[in-house]
Amino acid sequence: MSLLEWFLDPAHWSGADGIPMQIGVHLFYSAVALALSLLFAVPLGIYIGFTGKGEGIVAGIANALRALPTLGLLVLLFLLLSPVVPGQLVYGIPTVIVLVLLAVPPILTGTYAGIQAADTEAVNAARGMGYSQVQILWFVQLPCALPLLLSGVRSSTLQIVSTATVAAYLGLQGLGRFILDGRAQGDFSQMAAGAILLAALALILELAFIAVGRLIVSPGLQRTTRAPRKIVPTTATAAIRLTAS
Amino acid sequence: MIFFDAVSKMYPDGTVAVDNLSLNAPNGKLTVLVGPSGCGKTTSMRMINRLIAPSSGTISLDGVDTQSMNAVQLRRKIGYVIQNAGLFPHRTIVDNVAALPRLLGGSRKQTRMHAMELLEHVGLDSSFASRYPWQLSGGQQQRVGVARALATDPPYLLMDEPFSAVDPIVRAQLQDEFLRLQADISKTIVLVTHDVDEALKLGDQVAVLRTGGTLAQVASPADLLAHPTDAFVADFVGSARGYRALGFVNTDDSIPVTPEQTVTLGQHTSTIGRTPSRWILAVNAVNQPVGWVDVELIAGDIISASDLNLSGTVTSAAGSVRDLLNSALASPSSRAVMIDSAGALRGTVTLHDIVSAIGQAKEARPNS
Amino acid sequence: MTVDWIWSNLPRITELTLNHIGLTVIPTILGLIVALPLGWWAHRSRRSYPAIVGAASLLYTVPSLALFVILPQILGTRILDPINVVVALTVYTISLLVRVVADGLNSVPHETVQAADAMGYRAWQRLVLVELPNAIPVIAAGLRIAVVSNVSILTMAALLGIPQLGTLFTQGFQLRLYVPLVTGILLCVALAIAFDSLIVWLGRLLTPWRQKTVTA
Amino acid sequence: MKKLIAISALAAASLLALSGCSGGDPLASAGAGTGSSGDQVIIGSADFTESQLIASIYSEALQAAGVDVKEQFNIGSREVYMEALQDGSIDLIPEYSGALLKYLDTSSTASTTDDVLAELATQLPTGTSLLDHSLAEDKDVLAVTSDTAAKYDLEKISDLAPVAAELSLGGPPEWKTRVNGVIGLVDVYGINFREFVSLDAGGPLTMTALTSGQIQVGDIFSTDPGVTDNDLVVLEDDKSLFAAENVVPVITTAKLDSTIAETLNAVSAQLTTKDLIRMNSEASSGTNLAEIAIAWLTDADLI
Repeated sequence: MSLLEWFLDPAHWSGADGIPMQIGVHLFYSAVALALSLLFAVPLGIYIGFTGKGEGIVAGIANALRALPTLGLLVLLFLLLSPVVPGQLVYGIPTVIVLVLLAVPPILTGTYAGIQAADTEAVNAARGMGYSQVQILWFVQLPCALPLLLSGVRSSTLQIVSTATVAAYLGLQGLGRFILDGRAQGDFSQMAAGAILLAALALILELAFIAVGRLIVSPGLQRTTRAPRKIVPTTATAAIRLTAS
Repeated sequence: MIFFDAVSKMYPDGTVAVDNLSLNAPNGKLTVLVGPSGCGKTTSMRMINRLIAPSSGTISLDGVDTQSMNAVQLRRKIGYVIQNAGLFPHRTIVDNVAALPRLLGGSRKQTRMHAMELLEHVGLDSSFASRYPWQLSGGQQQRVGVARALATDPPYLLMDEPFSAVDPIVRAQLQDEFLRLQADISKTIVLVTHDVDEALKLGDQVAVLRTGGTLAQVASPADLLAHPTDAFVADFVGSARGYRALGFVNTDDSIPVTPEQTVTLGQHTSTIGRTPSRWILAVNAVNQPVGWVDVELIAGDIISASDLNLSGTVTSAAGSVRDLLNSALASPSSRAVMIDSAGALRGTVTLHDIVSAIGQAKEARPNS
Repeated sequence: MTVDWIWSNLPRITELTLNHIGLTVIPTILGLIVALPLGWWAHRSRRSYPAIVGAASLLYTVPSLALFVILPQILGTRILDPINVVVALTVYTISLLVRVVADGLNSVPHETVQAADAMGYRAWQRLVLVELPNAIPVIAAGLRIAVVSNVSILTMAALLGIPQLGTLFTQGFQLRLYVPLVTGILLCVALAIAFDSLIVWLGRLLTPWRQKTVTA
Repeated sequence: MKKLIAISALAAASLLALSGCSGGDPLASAGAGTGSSGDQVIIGSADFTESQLIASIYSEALQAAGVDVKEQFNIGSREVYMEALQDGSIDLIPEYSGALLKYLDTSSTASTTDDVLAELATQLPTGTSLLDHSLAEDKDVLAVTSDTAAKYDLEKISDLAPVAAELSLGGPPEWKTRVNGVIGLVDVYGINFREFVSLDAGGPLTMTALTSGQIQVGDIFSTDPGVTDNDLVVLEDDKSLFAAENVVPVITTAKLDSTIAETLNAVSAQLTTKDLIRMNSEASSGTNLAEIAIAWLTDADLI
């Protein structure tokens, strides 16, 4: 069966293991992991960015997290949790934990780098004008941090969506199913279809992020008319830290 | 009135930034804190709105100790302008100006309208209102900074090197505009600068601080130039202080203004009569001086723009003796060109007359 | 039991670790070699920057497992050939580094570039002698991320039976043994830290002028 | 000077990397190719412990006989490693006769050891050969917990038919499309489970899913020590869907010589199902597979 035929086969578009369902499950796990990551990383990032406390430690931990092999961690967590966690959760929890560990560093660094990169002059001015700490954070630093924060969330999301495929290794549904099953069944079309669906999903999310960025980041911070030459090394490095991860 | 009473600031590492400063910044006046870097001028200023806490001593606003006030409430009474304006990059110009009034509960419409007025007041076209800070030049941003500081109409204004980040031409322009604005609004202002010329130009009162955070002298600009209290202040105001002091002496009737023979551009050389010297002043159709002409070197039969020597300057009748002297020195004819408020020629003053007028004035004031 | 297992499997662990090092370093270096001209191209042409960088970034979203398995079809290689893993990791490295190289070259101060032009450097001389050296800090920062990611992604190849540290994960899992799992994870992290430090060290060595400015 | 050091260090690092991975040899393999080079025999295995265990026994025995071998274990499912065998990525792999036959000929109905092996010999891909089979057998079996067995009164697979709509079946992903898997259960037994959950080949996922109630019926191996450990009930294959599953080496014919044949046949002659169960249990307690293999070979007087 060719790749095209695989896609055209109506059987692959319906049912509990059809494409729409698998995309839905995939997005569900991704969304849960992203939400948890945001819940954890954004407040922590704000705290670090605002107080400057623990930046070194967090940067180190973030880098170490990046080095943690997803597969090993997933399997270890499964073995550790399987005696204590009942039912379906024994597959879901390790998956979500692994995805969260993966997603936290970019969001965290994006948030605190964004807050620290907020124009110090503007922050000073706000303080001098009589903005309270909370007001400075809310009205000046956070809006200014948005571009970097968003780019952190963007790379986290792409990482989550791409890595959520490993959930299939623990028997969970999602787009990883097509890839793993396709391989186990020697069905190349199914596997390639899984990869294509995933790349398409990532592309759509990427475009969605660009759109969201345009919507919620102030045009004052989107210097689209300026040439990209004005990148100083420090911000470039920060940007890499975010995009790559 | 902002009053410093024996204020000191010592940092935990033992550095003394400000040492026992007592100073009064009177209401409606502009007090300049000036001094070399490390003299504690910025620290002193930032203690007023409690961005920095004094180690000892008190600062009071119209008799109320600032320590007794809530820091945020205190700051809202005091406008604040800083070096690079510190505009909020994510807000449009008009929203930058309207930011604090909005925060204090003003309606969107009201605060924006007021902001537009203020922008006009600081000389910014309304077309700038919807732009973002990065789309403005440094000078324009600084104007917005001033407008924003005035948005809640605070009685006090603190200005931290407000004009230092722009080029000299724009700086002079901003200074002039700001003096006009202050004449209008009469805020109680403390301004920090490292530029002694700016201090002398803007200040009603200038406080010179020396390294180590002690106050060297507080005086009016003229006094400071005429009577520096010690070698440090004398050195700081500069060796050109004798000449600078003339900037605070107004021209008066004691200086004789003589009518000047003029020519106009396009005039035929044959119509020029006898001239008292080689140099003759050219004016335009409304009698505004445009340059000097060397009668011996006119290239053709007609006086054209290429015949003009443009090195001279003009001085207003209301200007200082320094401006007058400068005009005479700059002019190829050694005559200062004086104009009226419309820019039309009033006459010229010879260098000799200016110098003798200065000499007579000094004799009349034996202290100088 | 922990020590026993490690001790009795020491030759195997060593072999897997060496494989892991090779399969990480080679793609990283190959990726850098390919990313340099691509990044330079993106840097030179403002118009193609979004296209090149965007396309490169998109490659990163292809799941590693899928790439490992699809590559033999594209390359005509054998399905268990480690070359597939090398190519896949090279692709990821390129994906990360193209933007980094472009941004690194963009980060070189305009005045420096102009000065080189004014002194009569040819375009390639300017690139090799002025722009690239000055872009090293940024490129090194990107390379650190690439190599650390590669250490981690490579373990996925265990699902295909390519021997490297990830093999300890699948085996540990099948046997329900924690020791190989934890050993594998720790070795991965240790390798990542070692590569990371190596690049930091090389970066410093290649940019002695930066140290001077720090101490001055 | 410093720069020179750095550049040489970089160069040295790359060289080291190139040479350091001679075990995996990613670059060399591009030219020379994995596998079919010279006399080296590459031994593969499926992605479950027992397969690796038997492959280890083959490996140790051949090494002792002076054959140059290379291990490439844990490749994946039959669908993958048979392809690897045919494209020359591997040369030798331990197989299970019935499952291999069903893979090669989905319509085959042979079930006894002899029938299966006879048919298998005709179906084998060209260029590959079977060596002697062993008596050791490891079948796919459907297992349920004793609670489930009691609840639905299950003894044999056909007992599942009336209740299957309420039950989930778990097994390796490839089972979904295999004749001796979901397809066969439908065709031969007429059993349609509520759902099929892709897990692993008789590994910890399936066992956990079974004991935690995630699935009610699991495909596990008859040699799995977990059957007794977890008090599972193995359902009798009353319609012989799962044929005889004797362990048998499959080898690339080109690599086959008398030393290899004699060595592996000697292994097959002694390997029993009991051995497999015991060795699986040793493996799951953490003993090195090579050690288990050597111990068995020593006991069997083969090395």
